[in-house]
Amino acid sequence: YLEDFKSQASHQLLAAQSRYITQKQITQVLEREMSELYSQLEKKNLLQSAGVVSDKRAGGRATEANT
Amino acid sequence: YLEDFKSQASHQLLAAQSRYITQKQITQVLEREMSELYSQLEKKNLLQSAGVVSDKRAGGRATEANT
Amino acid sequence: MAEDPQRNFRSIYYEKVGFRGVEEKKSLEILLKDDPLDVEKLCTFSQRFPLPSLYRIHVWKVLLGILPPHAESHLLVMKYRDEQYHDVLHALQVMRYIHEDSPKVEIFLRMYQLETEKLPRQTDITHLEPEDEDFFAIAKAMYEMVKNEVDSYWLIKCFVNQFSHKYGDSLPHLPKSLEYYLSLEDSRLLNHLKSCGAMSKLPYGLWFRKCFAGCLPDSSLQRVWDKLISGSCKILVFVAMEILLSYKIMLLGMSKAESITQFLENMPQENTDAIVSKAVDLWHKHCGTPMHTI
Repeated sequence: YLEDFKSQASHQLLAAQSRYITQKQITQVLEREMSELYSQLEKKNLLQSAGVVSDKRAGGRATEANT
Repeated sequence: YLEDFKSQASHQLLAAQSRYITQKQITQVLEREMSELYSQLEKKNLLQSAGVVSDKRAGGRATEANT
Repeated sequence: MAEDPQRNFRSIYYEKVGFRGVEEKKSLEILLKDDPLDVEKLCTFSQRFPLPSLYRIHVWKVLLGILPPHAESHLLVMKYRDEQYHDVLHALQVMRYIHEDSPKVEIFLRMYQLETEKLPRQTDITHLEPEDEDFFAIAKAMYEMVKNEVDSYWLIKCFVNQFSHKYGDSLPHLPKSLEYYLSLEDSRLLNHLKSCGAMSKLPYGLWFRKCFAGCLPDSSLQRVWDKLISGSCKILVFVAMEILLSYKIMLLGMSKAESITQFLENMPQENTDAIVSKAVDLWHKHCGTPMHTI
């Protein structure tokens, strides 16, 4: 009976672990995307403050299209 | 003895669950912040393509300062 | 500082950590050898005696449920705790809530906010709530005592959680309770404090919401938190009262509520160990020596 219970408990723990790992993978994807977004935003901020956007409008668009 | 084992298993499970729940909370915050960033980025794109940045450089800067 | 010789005599007993201290340490060591640990007995022990500093953090972790009672699970559970800590830390870095130079207490606050679903938007994190200040004070004191950041964070989180869940409702009643016990111990001092309008202006936030963090030095603070963590928030009332009693002569000489508050907020850092010892005596005197968890 104890053996039975032990196997049940270890299954539950494994299930909890796998749920955690899945969720962590989601987080990792989101985190990667987030860093990407930040670097895009920074590029734009840089372009704006340097006034590059107004001088090279076409270039600015191209950058946009690439991202 | 069985009771003892049950208590041990349930403590382990609780700790595993807490780790999972936190991951879920992380995902939620990431999603929230990400949509915020996307909308900022869109605003910038809009400004750029409308040529507002090149025409009203000062206005563009003010927006930047707010973000 | 003016000392009342009679009250001083009582606490000399505690200040000498001689034979008694050794006996206590031994009996705690026996309790800590139990597997699984008897959390109830550990609670009773910390209610009655100060924890030896060697075992304090370990016992706190058990009492706050960070470590489970079974020794066999400690490694696994601490691995989970460690991962959970680093998961939150990393996410906050990516979202730029914190950076490498952020002060530890700020990192701990953001982590705690994320885990309690109270994290503000990144765009308005400059705004701090009054309860955040309480959190900072507790977090700073805990981190200084514990040093290890994973342990610190878990202890802060569970301490703050336990405090608000368990004692949140009794918190507003503590000033009244202080007034009641002070009327029993020293009605003259109480009347003086009342007559200059100081009773409503005592530093209750520092005493009861920050749990004396930033008021007492760590070595004394730990002994108050031993009682708090093991289940009594009444101890806060007695420490506050003992502070008033210890500075009685000085307080009787002040007639402005503002000066009294100011003095108490920046209380001298000497003799605080004696103050805590006497406060524990008073607490046992009025509430009984705990045989079981309260």
